[in-house]
Amino acid sequence: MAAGLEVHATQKDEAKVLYINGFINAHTVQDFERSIQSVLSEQNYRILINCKDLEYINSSGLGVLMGVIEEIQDNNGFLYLSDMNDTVFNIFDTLGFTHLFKVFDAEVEALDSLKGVSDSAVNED
Amino acid sequence: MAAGLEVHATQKDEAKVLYINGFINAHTVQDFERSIQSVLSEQNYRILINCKDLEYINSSGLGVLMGVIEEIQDNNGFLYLSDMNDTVFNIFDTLGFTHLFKVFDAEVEALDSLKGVSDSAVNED
Amino acid sequence: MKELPTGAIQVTFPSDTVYVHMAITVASNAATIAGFDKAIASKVALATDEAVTNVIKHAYDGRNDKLITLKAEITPESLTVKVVHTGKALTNEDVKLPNMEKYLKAKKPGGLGLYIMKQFMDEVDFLVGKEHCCQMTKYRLVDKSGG
Amino acid sequence: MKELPTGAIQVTFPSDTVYVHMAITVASNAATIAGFDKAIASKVALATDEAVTNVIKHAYDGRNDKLITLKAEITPESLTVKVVHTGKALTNEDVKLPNMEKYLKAKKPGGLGLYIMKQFMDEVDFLVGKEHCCQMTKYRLVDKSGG
Ligand SMILES: Nc1ncnc2c1ncn2[C@@H]1O[C@H](COP(=O)(O)OP(=O)(O)O)[C@@H](O)[C@H]1O
Ligand SMILES: Nc1ncnc2c1ncn2[C@@H]1O[C@H](COP(=O)(O)OP(=O)(O)O)[C@@H](O)[C@H]1O
Repeated sequence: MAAGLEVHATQKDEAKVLYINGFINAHTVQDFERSIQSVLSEQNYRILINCKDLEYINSSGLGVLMGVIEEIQDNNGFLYLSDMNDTVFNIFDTLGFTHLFKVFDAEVEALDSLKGVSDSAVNED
Repeated sequence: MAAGLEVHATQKDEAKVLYINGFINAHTVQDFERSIQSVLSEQNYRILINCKDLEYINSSGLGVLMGVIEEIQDNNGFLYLSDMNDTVFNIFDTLGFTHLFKVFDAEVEALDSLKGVSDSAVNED
Repeated sequence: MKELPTGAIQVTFPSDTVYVHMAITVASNAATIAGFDKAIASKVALATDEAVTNVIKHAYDGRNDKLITLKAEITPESLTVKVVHTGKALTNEDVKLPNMEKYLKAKKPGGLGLYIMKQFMDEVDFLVGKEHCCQMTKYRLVDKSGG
Repeated sequence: MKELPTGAIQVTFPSDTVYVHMAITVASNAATIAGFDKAIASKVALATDEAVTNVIKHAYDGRNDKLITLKAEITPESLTVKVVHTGKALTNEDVKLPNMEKYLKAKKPGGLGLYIMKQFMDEVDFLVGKEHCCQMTKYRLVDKSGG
């Protein structure tokens, strides 16, 4: 319906990887929030969001990330992002969200960075 | 400027391959026509249009193809097309242009079809 | 199931081909909002392109300083796209469609716009009045059995 | 060099979030027509998204049966996007922008819309009148030396 949103979750190595497909705006943000909350409700706090097919995100989508980062960090988890297109990276960068969330060029780099790394070492900087 | 159009031409094996990038509509069709005419003016009548990055074509674009096919056939040439997206293929198919122009899934198939084939055998059916 | 939205969008722009791409993205967005899939949305977009381009070329004789209004109306039954202008009127009686078999043999460019509109939409009507209008409708597949 | 086009587009749609994507594609198309590159066109689109979403959420309190008009005006100097509505007015004095350093430490969601609009456009103004308007301008890089 309209510019829609689809989210698929898969366990990969140490992380729950969320694949986001479509547009996150005021119309679709509830679907995005529900997907993240359902991951958290299963006590998964090690999350990588692959943005390869995320075409667009507005401030309501950033609000969702802001709203869960504390719970994730309190549980020694992490929220990584990867594979952003230029439009999506630009808004993250402009707002300084790249200091709050680790952003990787590619999913494999994010997963590699987890290998052989203890829980305590994967906190945000 | 608006939804634009870019055309690049390269000689490959037996064919002049045109790579079309963008949108062909009433606003950009002159650029498309100029590109084809400049190939024909060099007596190149063996043409493959790779539509990989052609996002859209309307009836004015089809009109350009209609306008040159006779000159090409009169010179024992061909006008092949390849790598169409669904939207572009759909209009070709609906209008019956697939009977007038050979459409290949991929550029390599179009080029393969030319290998070891004599001039007289590559006429349209 | 989500309820299908109803509503209307209206966009006004100068009669210049530089705006045609903008106009067809509005039409295609309206089709998506109305619940049509990507394939049908591109057909609506193409029919809209041909209708708007005809108004610029024929109704306004290529003048780029006139106005065109595109209306997209979403109802429970259908999406209707109207291309409204104040140029030369076209009537339903004026519409001559090519015989495609002969057309493809003749290999003459042009004359495909009206054919595409009729082919890709369910209904195409030309209305003459204070303003003239090309009105094109695409029907939803309504399942009469369900709520 | 091609002449830069001037002109205005105006689109009216219901105050429902389902139409926001359509509205921002109009804004982004207008930016492209005005000669801005893809990166700037996406900034204009995002600022427009935030302005339209604010009107739906705040000016109209989430009601989806009101009307919003988006105007995009292309001049030789700039592109101006106006989001016009008849809901609650916001004035320039009302606008409080977050201190981003504190904001990122506080980790509270929301409150980024106005900041994004100010960040991504050159000028943002809120006009109060019979209809209210959020007016945002992006300037072209005009080379004063050339024709
Ligand atoms: N909106 C219009 N107003 C006036 N005449 C029109 C309009 N649309 C089409 N026509 C007439 O119908 C003819 C066929 O139109 P069309 O099938 O779109 O092909 P083309 O535009 O390539 O000629 C046009 O050549 C023109 O004479
Ligand atoms: N168009 C508007 N009409 C009335 N109030 C508004 C409008 N836009 C914003 N506001 C007010 O300004 C505040 C900040 O807006 P914004 O930065 O977009 O963040 P958010 O919408 O997430 O709260 C809103 O919470 C609201 O109180």
